[in-house]
Amino acid sequence: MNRKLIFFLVSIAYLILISYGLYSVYTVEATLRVKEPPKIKPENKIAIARTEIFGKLERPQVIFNHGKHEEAFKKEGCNTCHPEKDGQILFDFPKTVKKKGKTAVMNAYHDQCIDCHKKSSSENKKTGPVNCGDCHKEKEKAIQVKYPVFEFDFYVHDKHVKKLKEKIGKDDCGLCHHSYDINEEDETLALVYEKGTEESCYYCHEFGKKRGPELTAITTVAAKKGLDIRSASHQQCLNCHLKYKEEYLKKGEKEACPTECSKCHTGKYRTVAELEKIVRPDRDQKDKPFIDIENSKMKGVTFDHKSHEANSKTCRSCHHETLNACDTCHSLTGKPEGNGINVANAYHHVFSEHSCAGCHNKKKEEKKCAGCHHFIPAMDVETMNPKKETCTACHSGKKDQIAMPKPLSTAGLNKDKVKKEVEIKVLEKEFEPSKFPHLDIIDKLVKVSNDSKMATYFHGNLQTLCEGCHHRSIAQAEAQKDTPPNCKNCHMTAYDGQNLNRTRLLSAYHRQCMGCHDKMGIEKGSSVRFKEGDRCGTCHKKKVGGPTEITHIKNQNVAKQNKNNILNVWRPK
Amino acid sequence: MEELFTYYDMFATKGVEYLIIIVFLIVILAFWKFVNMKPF
Amino acid sequence: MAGEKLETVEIVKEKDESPNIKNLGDFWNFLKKELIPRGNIGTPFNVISLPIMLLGYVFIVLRLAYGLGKPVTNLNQEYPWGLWIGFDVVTGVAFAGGAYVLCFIVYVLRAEKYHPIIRATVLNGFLAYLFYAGAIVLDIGRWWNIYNPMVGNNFGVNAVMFLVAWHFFLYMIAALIEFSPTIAEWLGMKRLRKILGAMTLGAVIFGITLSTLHQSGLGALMMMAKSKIHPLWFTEFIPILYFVSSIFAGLSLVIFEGSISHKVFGPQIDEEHHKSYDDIVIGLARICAVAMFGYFFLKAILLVHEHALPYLNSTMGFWYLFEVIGFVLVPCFMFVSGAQQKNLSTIKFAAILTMLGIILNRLNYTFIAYNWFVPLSEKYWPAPMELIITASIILTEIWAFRWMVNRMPVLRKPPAWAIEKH
Amino acid sequence: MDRRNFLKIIGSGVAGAATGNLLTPGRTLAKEGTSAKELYGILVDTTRCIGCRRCELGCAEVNGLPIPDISESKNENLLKTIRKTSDAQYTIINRYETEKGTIFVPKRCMHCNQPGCVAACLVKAMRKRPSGHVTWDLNCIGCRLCMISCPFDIPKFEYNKAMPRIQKCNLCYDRYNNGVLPACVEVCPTQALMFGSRRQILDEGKRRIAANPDKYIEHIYGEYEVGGTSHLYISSVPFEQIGFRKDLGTVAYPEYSTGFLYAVPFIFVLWPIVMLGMNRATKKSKEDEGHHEEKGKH
Repeated sequence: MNRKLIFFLVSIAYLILISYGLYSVYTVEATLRVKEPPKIKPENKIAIARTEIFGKLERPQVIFNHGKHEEAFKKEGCNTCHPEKDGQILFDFPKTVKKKGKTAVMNAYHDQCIDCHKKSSSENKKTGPVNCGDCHKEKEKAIQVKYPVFEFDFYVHDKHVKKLKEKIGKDDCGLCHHSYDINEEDETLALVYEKGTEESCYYCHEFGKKRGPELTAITTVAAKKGLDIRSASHQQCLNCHLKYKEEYLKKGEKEACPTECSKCHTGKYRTVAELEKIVRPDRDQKDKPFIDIENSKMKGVTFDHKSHEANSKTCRSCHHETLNACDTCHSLTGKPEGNGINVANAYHHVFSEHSCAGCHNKKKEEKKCAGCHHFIPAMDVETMNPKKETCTACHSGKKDQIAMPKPLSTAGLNKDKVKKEVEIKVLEKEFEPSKFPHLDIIDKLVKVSNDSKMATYFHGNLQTLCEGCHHRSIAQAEAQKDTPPNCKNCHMTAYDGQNLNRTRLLSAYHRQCMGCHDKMGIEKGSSVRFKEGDRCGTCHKKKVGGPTEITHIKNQNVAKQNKNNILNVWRPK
Repeated sequence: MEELFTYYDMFATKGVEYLIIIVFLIVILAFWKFVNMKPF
Repeated sequence: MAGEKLETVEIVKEKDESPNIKNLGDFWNFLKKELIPRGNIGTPFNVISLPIMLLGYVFIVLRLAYGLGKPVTNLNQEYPWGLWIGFDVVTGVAFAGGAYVLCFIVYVLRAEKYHPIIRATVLNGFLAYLFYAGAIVLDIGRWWNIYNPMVGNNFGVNAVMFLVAWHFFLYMIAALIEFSPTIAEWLGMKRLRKILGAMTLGAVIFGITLSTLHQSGLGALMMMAKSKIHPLWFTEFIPILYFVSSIFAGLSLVIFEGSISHKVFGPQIDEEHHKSYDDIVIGLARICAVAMFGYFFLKAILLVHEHALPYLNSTMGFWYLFEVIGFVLVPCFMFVSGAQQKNLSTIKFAAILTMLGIILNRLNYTFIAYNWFVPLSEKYWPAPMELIITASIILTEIWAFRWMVNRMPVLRKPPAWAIEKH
Repeated sequence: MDRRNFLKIIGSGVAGAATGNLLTPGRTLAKEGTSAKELYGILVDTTRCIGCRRCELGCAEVNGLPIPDISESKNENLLKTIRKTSDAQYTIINRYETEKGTIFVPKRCMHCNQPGCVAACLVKAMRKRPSGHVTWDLNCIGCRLCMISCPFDIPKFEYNKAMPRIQKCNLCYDRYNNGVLPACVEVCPTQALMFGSRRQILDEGKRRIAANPDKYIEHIYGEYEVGGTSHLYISSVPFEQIGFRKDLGTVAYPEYSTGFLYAVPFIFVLWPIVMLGMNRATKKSKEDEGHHEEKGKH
């Protein structure tokens, strides 16, 4: 009897479990892909995890509101929390760590935070939490606080120069810029400043990817002092800012000498265009240096340094962190300082941000250039026998003079040879012939080319633009022929049985046209257009017997053809 | 540019498996006794 | 068999003189005589089962006419296999496993103690194959080609399905031979009985080998669904799991079925069998328990081996644990304790739990944990017609079972002339 | 084509059983280079596809499937959802919004070098042709194990027909035999699809990647996946972003079933012997057994 009851209850329990289990299993959502941890706007908050010390955390990280504390300790000053060393506040935390090791650091953190909180609460002031859970919040576990890197661009640089000048009456770059004399015995005297040798902070304060014996020596010292780019720049900037903040506040310039995180780390960066007007820092560099590597095969290049300054955001974007001339580190054979890259590659490497060719290729990816250029394979020194003009464009060998070709114009075009409008009839079975505004496009391209100094310089003559579409067509040869350089001259309508990879006419058109439209961001007639569902219509005007009708007809045919084949008969659902 | 190559240790679990086997061998003794216990 | 009507249990007195059949004519008359239903017809069981069966047959016709898809079944492109394979075939075969396990115990290990139930079990197994595995014909889309694996010139010898098909086919023959002495006794064919009796051991051993292979083979069918079955369930050792689980699946069905048939056909069973019965069930319970114990540890090892531990802490993980603990470990100990206290009701309850567990396990492989990541809209669950057809198949099998038990010396003692010592 | 093969099968009949078809294992051991014949396949350049769905049209036309309406209005709604190939469509185009903008991806049978569906078929209805095409025949019994065994969910079954078929892309096998390109390749307006021997298309794919390393990611989907496929994809974004599974592994799917298959003969030999032995061994211990029963009784 009793046992019967038990069985009954057990079976009920099982029934419930089964039904509930089935329900939940059926409604389970796939967990195949992991989702991004949520990012929050870093409003002067800091995520304290220090995984480089603690490794895997036992408790969730702490989202620390730095802004609040800054507000609270206005009077006391930063050194209440941050350690101070010979008048310079080092912006790291905790103030004092007794000895090495995880636990020591952890305790230091807890002591410094909690003690202070306790203290101020005993003085019954409004203060922060003292219990674990109030700082280590489970729900903030996955949150990422990322501060965008601050870019000390020319605008900011220029501003600092001016301000400091009016402060001290003369411009003293030594306030920020310094170099480290590795041979100096006395540590305190090792930091020296010498005009004209300014470098980027990254030169010494960014570790890891540095080359050359001397520099590595310097960086090791910097590393020993824990002056990576982050702490170095904070120390450098903030100390100075703190020094002058007060008096600017008196003057009523609230924005001057910012000390809050979000003031500098805005995530907003000035574009080249915005920076164009700013005067670049003068490190007595030449305007048009003549680059001529001794006993190199190529003629020298007169390099328009000035215009390139105007077209780049930082010096670093060409010179790496050091502001030396290229050939100091890149010799004909390559040296360790230059990462073993020889001078030819240093200038011509296609995929580097620092080389000429690389940077120019980046430029070619810009909307207005990419239309033509994404079809043209990138060229570097490894390209077999490039045209003579291609090299001489830069390697003129003429010292101190750059022959700027005059802007292109369509004036000289033979109007009856160069059609105003071309009709393409390849698909005329399905569509009306599509009209191709040949001349307008040329004009457009000419305009684009003329707008950019670089384009004007390298395109040279109108023929270059034609080659954007009429690739592989040689001007002289075309001149003699009386037929225009049609696509169908090379691209056959059918597949080439021998070489299936050869582009046939149909795809040649579509890829050329649509590719260009895509790259130049011309919505009309680009494959982006397919989103809106307005597809062939943009280029091919519909005609009777077009796709829709054809679909209909074909459908009937299939149905008919299937009728007499029982096994293949298809029945619509 | 795609995911890095990471070494996947296919034998990572062997140790645990052997542990389970040991546990099993011990438990089976008790269980066997339990099964063959004289019915009361 | 669907035509014939049921009798309540009524004592059939020992047939001491069995029919002597000379030619087909006699046989035909005899069969006609036997086909006539006995006893009263309106028992509740019939009243319920008969309409369901008939309805099922109608639906089967529908399925043949309109194809597999809706409205007959809910199968879709995501779930090619549903209830008919998952339950009828895979689970049904697992339940039929009792036959080969008992044959092993009785004929190979000569544990005479279990001899009284061997015939019922073999008959049960045979019918299970005939009907449940026969259900595959319904599920096969192009059933008119069913002979292709047996006849023709393209045998996919590399296919697991090929093995399974052949093993089904051969095992049915083996099971038939194992059972055939009973039929011979029923028809009173003394010579045939002798011959067949001699063939038994061979048939048994052949049968056991086949069973080992196709029980695991059913698991091996799932091997190439690696990317679809949830990692907790998919391992390279599915075949072994299937084989081991088929042992206690079959035995617990034997316990369950035995307990029922002892109620229904009680009067046919002679005294000493009745006496020994409890002992038999307890023995079976012990075997089940040990098998399940081993199975549980296999599961545990594989869980680690497949690096599947992290998945445990998820909905599927809980479902998995529920299956392994709730339907393997718990019944395992219930079996043991039941055996300890000689308490049949506990054992029966455990048996039922085990069977449920097996069903869940097999269904997990075929459609619950299979393609577990597709949205609910594309998930599969059995359609009513599917269920009814399944039910009607099972009921038909029960009817056939009952018919044979009532006619042939399955539970009751074989005729005197047939009792030979082995 | 179905009918032709069908007749062939009927014609050869049982007699054919002896023609060594049984003796040689059915799995195609196709390795490039070693065999004179090569596997043929298609290289899909997802950066070139413009989602015009002409391939769907051509495919349907050639294979006697319902012609999809690829007109503008229809296209829009269709491309909103991620579709799968169906029993009425061997190939479909999906649209994915990725970090590199809109990407269209044509999907069809991958024609694995070691197809799971072929290994799974018990009547060789699924076959890996010497030319690499994976095709379906009418002697299929419709067990649908191929659907379960396909890592890419390609074979589809006609559930709503009294005489159903398995439907999947066969890389236009009959067209190939007549020396014609597959329909989808034929009609593609941008040559996003390149037909060729696996060696050729693999080389071509690598060449394209090498030529514009910043355009493509350095991975050819299908080069190693599930033991290599004859249908290759190159893309400008990681493949999981355009609906490919990266967790399929590089093991050919048939390999997973070998463990069992190879064990079968051994068991067939060992079991009978072992059990005969047991049977013999237990013979002597008769009274011992009786003893046991005594124990069991009380």
